[in-house]
Amino acid sequence: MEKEKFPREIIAMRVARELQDGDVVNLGIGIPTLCSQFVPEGRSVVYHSESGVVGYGPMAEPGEEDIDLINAGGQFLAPIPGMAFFNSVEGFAMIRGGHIDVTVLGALQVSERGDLANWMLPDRGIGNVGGAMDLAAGAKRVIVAMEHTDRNGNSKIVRECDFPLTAQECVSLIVTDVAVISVERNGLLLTEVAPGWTANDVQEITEAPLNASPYLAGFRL
Amino acid sequence: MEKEKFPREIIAMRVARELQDGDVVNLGIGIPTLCSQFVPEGRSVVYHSESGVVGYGPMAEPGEEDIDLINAGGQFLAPIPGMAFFNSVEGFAMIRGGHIDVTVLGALQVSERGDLANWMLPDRGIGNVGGAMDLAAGAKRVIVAMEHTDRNGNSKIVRECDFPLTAQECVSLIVTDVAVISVERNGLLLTEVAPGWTANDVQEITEAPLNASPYLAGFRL
Amino acid sequence: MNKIVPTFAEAVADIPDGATLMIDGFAGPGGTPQNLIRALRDHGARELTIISNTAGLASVIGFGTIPGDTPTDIGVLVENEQIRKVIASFPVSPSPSRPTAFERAYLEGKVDLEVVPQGTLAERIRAGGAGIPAFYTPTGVGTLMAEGREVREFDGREYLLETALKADFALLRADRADTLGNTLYKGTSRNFNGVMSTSADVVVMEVDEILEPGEIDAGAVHTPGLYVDRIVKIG
Amino acid sequence: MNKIVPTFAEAVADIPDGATLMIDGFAGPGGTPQNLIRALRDHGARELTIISNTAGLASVIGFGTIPGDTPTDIGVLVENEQIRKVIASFPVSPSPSRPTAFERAYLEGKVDLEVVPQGTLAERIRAGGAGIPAFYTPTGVGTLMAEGREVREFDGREYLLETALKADFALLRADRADTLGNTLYKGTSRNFNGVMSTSADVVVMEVDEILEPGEIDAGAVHTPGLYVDRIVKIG
Repeated sequence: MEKEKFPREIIAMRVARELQDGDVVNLGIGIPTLCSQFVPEGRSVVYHSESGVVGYGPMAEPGEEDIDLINAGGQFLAPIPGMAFFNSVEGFAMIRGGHIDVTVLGALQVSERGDLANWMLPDRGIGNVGGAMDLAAGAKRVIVAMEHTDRNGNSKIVRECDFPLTAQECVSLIVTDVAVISVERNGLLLTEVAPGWTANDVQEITEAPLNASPYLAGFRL
Repeated sequence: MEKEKFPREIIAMRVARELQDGDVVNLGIGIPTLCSQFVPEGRSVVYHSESGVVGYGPMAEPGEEDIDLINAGGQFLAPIPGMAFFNSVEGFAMIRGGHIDVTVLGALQVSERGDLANWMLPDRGIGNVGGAMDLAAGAKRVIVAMEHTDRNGNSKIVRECDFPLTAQECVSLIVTDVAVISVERNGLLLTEVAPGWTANDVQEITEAPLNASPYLAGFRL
Repeated sequence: MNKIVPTFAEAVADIPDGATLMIDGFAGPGGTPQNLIRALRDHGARELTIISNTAGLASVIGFGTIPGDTPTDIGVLVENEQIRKVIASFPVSPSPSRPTAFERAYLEGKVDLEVVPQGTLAERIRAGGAGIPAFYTPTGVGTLMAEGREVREFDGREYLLETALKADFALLRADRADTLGNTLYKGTSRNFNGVMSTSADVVVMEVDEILEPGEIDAGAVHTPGLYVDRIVKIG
Repeated sequence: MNKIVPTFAEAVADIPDGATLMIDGFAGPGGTPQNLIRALRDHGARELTIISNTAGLASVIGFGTIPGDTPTDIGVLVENEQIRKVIASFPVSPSPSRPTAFERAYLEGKVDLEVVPQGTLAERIRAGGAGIPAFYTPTGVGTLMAEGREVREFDGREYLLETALKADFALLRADRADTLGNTLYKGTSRNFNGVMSTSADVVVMEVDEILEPGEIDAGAVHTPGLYVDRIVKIG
């Protein structure tokens, strides 16, 4: 069977299944932003952005953009009933204070202990930390959504991050284009694989050692 | 000439002359509350209360009381244009952060270095600190308005406070029913006296040593 | 995700013995969740730690009270012997001749007390909700409040280290809330309500009016709904 | 006590060389005081330290910008060589192929940079305005941000000690202010405006509309007037 790598939308769809009814969720830039499209029916998720809004809805239609209504990625939002605005100190009090149930973030590297590196490429010598460190340290649950390997084929799931860290031991779940991996006390647990992939196939492109779950299955979508 | 002790209203009037146009002022309970009636014409003073309002006006008329519009003494205020409400953490951020130009407080004792004791009678074994310590530590200028002696005739202006302190070295001016005393680096400077009082008369009822100003005068009212 | 609870009794039914509660009230009835306090008295949970600005004043000295009214305050929980400890800035009556229920219980050794300056109390509660475990403040340096606390100098001035306060439940009073929990307080009754709403595991609000989402302007919301767990309509 | 200043030039005229300024802007033009930034460029004060979320992004990558618009950001102050140092959370372009003026100046060694996590930046500014000299935060533990910082454990978790930030001037953007300085921001443009307004010696606001006292509901005010020193109407 041909090994398939899922597109970004499927990564987002798989992550979206983790979001529970009533969860307050902060979505990072990139694949994480796509998650809101795939929340299972019947679940009502409350979106928080450190730009200063909670309870926001879909993106604004072209021509309806308002510079005073953006998310943390600079995208324009449509106004919906029930939103609340706040300033940056309040927005990060929510994050650091444990009021965000789930944050979904992209990553450059994740270590086997759940260390996250997602803010700086060492080669550039300068980086944008933004709200990443606050989210990684403060959200109740950190889910990483990313491609399994970088553009050169290097594993992004590593024994030790060599890129500058965002936070230590913060990631609880990693969803990639080929696997779903849970960060457990005794290491990484491979629980789901993309069509055509075996546990060994995933391990081959993963630097960190993986424990294959006895219940290893396909992506639960 | 007969020595006269001024009534509370004159103490408040004298303190009110210290309030400058545009000052943000927090008035304590008792004599300090009276100050707002005596602000010199042409000066606009902004009143702050840690109950959660800035820019408040006069007391509410009987029958117009609103339990949602009170000052920190529990008195009912009349609504006026330009007020702003805030919560307790914001109200004390204003105080601690140096945004209150003047606070006028009552006192049990003031020491020659400007230490203030105004929250607890040791005999009672329990006391209400309220916002007094925050105001004494945070306001840019602390003025004490009080009677010169307690009901037993003991000096309230002392070398060392023996009552529990509110804050150290915070008082800059003391206005009593017989004297105006400035707290200077080298001690207490007596600058004004009530009618019929000499510097020696005031010293006689004052435990802490006073330096008489060469410009000693009557109350500037 | 329904936050509306039909009765005050249901809203406090799972408060266990030994719980820590934040209860609003600057000192008067404005902002005090009188209905939730009465429900908690009827519920009967004991050995409670109460974090509040006062330990029950309005019912004794009429602070901020319309003449003739007899507001309920946490004094009823003291009288009902449900309280083990109070953390407050203004714990006793300003008038020694009219002591509160708390003061009598304290002097009899039945309850513990931690007196905290009001601004430090607000800031410690805020810290609990904002993920700040501790902070330095100039308030209380050189006073009884400094006992047992670290003193540290920054830029030549001394400060005390104060730690965060959190609670299992907060019982609060707002003017209006929408069904998502977005809340508006009225006037000076925002006081500790606006802070305690962020730092308890379960935040219970009694409100005069429940609105639909969108009826409160998004820019005017005082407490965003993500902080609020249970809403009970008064009357 | 007149806080209304007729021109942007007058509102920034006394900013000296070497001053520390807080300037709002989450990253896009919403909330950014574009007129005051241009006035500061024309004024020409140099050796400035700027505390801001970014170091000028919108003008390069169009963050939060209506397509076709060309917003002014603090990049113009970099290009005009007025800046000595920037304290920011998002100092460079997310796209290395489109570097900002700041990034070029930084790589040439012409400007200093302190990168601060966004929540820590907001909290440090708040601390500056709230009389808190320092606080502990979980953000940044075990990262480059911990370098040179005290690490301390509370209840079994590690935290970093962070100190307050203050400024000589804040240049801010609001939607409306009354003549007393009571201010309303619009939507997500409240961001750092709502914090920087509390922690600079001189707070300067550009606003779309100036109102009379009472036209803003007292319960809806975002920044009470006691924080605001100068107001300039746009247009």
